[in-house]
Amino acid sequence: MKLVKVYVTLKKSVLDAQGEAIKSAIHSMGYSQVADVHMGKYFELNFADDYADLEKDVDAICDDLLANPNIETYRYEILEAE
Amino acid sequence: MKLVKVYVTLKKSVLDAQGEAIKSAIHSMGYSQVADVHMGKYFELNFADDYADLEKDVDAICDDLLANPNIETYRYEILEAE
Amino acid sequence: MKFAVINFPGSNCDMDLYYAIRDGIKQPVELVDYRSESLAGFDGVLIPGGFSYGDYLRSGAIASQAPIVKEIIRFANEGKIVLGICNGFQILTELGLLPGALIKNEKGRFICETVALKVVNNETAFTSEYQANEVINVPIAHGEGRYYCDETTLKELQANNQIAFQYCENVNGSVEHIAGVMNQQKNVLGMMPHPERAIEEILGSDDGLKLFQSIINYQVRVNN
Amino acid sequence: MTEPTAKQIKDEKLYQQWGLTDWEYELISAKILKRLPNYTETGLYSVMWSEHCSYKNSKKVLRKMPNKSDRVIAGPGEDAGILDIGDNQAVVFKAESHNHPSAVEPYQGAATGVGGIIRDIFSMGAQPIAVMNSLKFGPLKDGQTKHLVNEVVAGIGGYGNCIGLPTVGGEIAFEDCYEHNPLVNAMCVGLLNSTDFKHGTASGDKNLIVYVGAKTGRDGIHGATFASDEFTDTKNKQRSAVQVGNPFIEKLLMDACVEIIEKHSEWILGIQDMGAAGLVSSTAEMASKAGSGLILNLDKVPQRETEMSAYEMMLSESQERMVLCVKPEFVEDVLAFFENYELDAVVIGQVTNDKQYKIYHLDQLVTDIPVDSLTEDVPEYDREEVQPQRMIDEQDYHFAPEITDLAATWIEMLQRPNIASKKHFYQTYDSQVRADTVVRPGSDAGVVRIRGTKKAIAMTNDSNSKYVYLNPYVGGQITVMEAARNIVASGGEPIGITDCLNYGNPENPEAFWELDKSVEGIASACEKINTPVISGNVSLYNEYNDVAIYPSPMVGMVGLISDIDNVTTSAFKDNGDLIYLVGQTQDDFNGSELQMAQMGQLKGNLRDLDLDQEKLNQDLIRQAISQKLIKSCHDLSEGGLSIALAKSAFDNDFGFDIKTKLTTAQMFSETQSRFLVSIAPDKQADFEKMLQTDFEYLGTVTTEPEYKVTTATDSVVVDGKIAAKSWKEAIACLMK
Ligand SMILES: Nc1ncnc2c1ncn2[C@@H]1O[C@H](COP(=O)(O)OP(=O)(O)O)[C@@H](O)[C@H]1O
Ligand SMILES: [Mg+2]
Repeated sequence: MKLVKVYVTLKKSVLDAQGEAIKSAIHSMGYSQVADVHMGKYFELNFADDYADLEKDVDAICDDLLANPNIETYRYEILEAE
Repeated sequence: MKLVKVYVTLKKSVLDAQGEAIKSAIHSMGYSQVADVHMGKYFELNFADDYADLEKDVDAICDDLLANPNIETYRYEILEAE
Repeated sequence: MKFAVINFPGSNCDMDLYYAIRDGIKQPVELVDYRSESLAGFDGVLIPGGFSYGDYLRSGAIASQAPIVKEIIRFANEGKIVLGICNGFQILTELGLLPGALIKNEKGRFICETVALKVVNNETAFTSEYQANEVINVPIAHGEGRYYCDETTLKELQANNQIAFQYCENVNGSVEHIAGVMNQQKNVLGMMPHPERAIEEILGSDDGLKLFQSIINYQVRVNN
Repeated sequence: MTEPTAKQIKDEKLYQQWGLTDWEYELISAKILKRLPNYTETGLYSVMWSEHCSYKNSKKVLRKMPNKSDRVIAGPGEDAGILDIGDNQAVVFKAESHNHPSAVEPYQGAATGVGGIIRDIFSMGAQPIAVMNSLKFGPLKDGQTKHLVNEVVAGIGGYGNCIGLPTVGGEIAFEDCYEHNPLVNAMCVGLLNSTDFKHGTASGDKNLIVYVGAKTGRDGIHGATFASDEFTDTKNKQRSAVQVGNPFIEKLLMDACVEIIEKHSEWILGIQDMGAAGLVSSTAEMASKAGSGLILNLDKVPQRETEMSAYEMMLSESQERMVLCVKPEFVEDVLAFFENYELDAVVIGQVTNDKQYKIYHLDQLVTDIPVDSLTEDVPEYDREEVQPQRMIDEQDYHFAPEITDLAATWIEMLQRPNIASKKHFYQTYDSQVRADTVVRPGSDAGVVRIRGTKKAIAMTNDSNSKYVYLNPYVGGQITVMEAARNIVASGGEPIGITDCLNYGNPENPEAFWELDKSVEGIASACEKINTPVISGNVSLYNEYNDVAIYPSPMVGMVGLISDIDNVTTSAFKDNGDLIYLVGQTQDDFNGSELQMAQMGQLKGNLRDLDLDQEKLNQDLIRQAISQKLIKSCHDLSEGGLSIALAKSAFDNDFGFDIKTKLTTAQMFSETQSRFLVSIAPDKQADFEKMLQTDFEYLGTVTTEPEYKVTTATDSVVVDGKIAAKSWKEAIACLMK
């Protein structure tokens, strides 16, 4: 089994409304040294081991489903699943 | 600057309805070899460098805000921000 | 009986609740700002529905860090009446004043509809005006209203009669159809349905009125 | 990036990429400025002179619409129109399209469409009380369209639910022509508790310009020209124009603006939202309207990104921002007021009396142009128009349906996406927040009561582009009258409309003819029933690879219900009630849903609409409602009588037993000006006596969900449970 970890984040230029709200909550909790907060999505996908073209398919799944290319970017890492 | 990456995932015992829905969407796209999908949250926090007790504060921020201990767990890594 | 309706940034059912108290059961009521540090002088605290902080991060998570919550916790621990509706319920679970959590609806979508609820426990400060097992019609409007708790917690809830309301039909996939639960002492109630939207026939139902009347009657009994 | 010089812009004709023509550029440099505009200035002209901001192609047509009545307090020209509803109260409303942004990024496009129209309402000082929407998509066949629909619906709900305004009505239609060019129109209605309001003006030398709300980023730069640009495959890649909404901030902004205008009116001279073409459009319009000039200092503008150019800041369409004009002696109060709401508020400029528009950035004067040249000097175009050839060719065609099995056709029609229940979508909208909604989506118009009074506001969004395609003039009239029938059937008096005019490329003479004639149709209908057009929006260039959408005007109508006891819904109420069809039925099948079902295309002309008859029927229904003669009322629209009957029966699981003179096919005719009503048996004599128009007694409401129908040609019994299930589940089934 392969474990693919996908990280989807907003493009730098896109407003991160949640990150902003979380940042001010963290400040109001007293941690004023937090300079910046960004929020994204995290996925873990398990793939069968004998997978032919894993990267190509992960790219397609990310492009078409997990990330919205208008506003988000993604990266991923492929690991051996325990 | 320190960059803290936080990963929040649902506890195994909590049903991951979104993960399930994404899995069936992936299957209907034709990638039937995807065995399992889990969805979580991903945060990037930037901290000032001269931070006294970084880990303690990150723990507190995660416990009190970023994760709900009833249903979620978290882990994080501390990196040097570029 | 004097009520406080807590106003968090983004709360949007605060006025609905305010009017339900003022016009529905004709009791004194005030909006209390989330930055306020005192609930002195109030007999009941109401946490309204809506989208505090836009429901960002998790519904209710950011509100549970606001200055007023210390007071709400004190108030609850003193055995006084605390009612959280919809987002208010989510805030109460985030605060740990109620067990469990509210997660995304089973079908993943927001649902606005008037649903049938069963009054499971009618011997509480919030439900005494209802008959046991009475079925009432109350609107819901939520995207994250699926009640979740683990097995052990569920057993405790049942053993201690902490379940106040159940959905007749499980609209959102909640554990045991749970629509509203109380703390052990039963002075804190959280519920996803909106009784404050069901206090006038012209709006479709007045079945929510008895919930507020129950609170008043309970207070009268306590005071005597 | 270094900006091109003024000379480069001219020599390399860079202005063309921004949508300015050679002639327009010449006009700006030779006549208006008498010098070459620099990079920032050229950008300002290109966006302010776009169709979206200037209406340069449509202005002449728009003037045909009536905009006066005894109730009108403000009409076109403000952020939204205002109508007096008595007791020192007024209703404020407007609709706006967000078609292109929604095609590119459906969730955010739809969400920011809702956010934008809400700002137009509270910038008038009104408390928004409800929102609605009108959506058009391609057929629900492929995954891509379903995804688009899901995302648009989620975006509308996501914004409206979060900000806490009930979505009380709307419409969703599906036709081939919208497959690559969906329409997303949103409307907002507000209430003003005093008949004074704040104009969007910046007047008085040395008064200050205050920026409030979200920070400025590079969102949707050139969104306005983009919205007026035709769609092609290649432009689909133009993804930098995506704006992202933040309904949480807008909720704070809305509450703050409503409160500051209500409690501290004296602090503020003018207020306007930043919509299309953001900072430049809002500030230039405010100054121009007041006959003032303006100095802006962009270094003061709250910024989300670094190293933004003056051009980017002026054109950014970042959401949730407002501009205020404030007297200097109150500026500290104003800033403190917004700070208490945790909103950014800063002084970014000052009013002057020289009518110049001056912008400083990084201590340099980057723009110095006459303010009126951005708003008043825009050329107006007189476009060529010709009647579409198809109308001439198909003039005498009459579609004659064939129905061999009434029951089967009935069920089939109930399942058609344009007719089937839209609950699958609208149940994801909170329709009750604010606890004032008396009639939720699912009846004819949405109804919201005015707390503390006996009054209520009825509202509806309507369009049937199939009719407009076949005959723009009659189709335009029908659009207004269908909206009016919805209001009337709900117990209201129609008092005014807003519109979104969604059309193809105005440079195409046939498309322009469609625009012109349908507006004439809208205007004539509005005149007939005294519903002025008090606001609206134009969206042209709705084409994909040169194929235009149907001409698609959307009418948003508002009605006043003076006594809340008159609120009427379409659902049958009691067993034994008598059912009547009011109005005359003819063979009107061109443009009908039955034609689409049987023929798969639209063809033929429409019969002229008799406006006198239409008005008479509406007046009679209103009279019957106010005399408490009617228990349910439903207007007849797509699918005709059979569909209206079934829909009236569904809510309370009733059946009916009727006999009609109509033929079986006429059960689906879409003749205008008709209503289906039910009354209590003891009201029969009074009702028939007052009904001075064509009507037919059909039969009775029954308890068993069985539809027993005898037409002139057939007799059937339809199982109401199956009918209801077909109608209720069709959409959810298609969306799987
Ligand atoms: N189709 C129309 N019918 C009537 N009025 C219109 C129409 N289109 C635009 N208007 C009016 O023109 C003015 C400018 O509209 P618009 O540019 O859409 O407003 P905004 O500046 O808020 O985007 C508004 O007052 C609007 O009501
Ligand atoms: Mg505007």
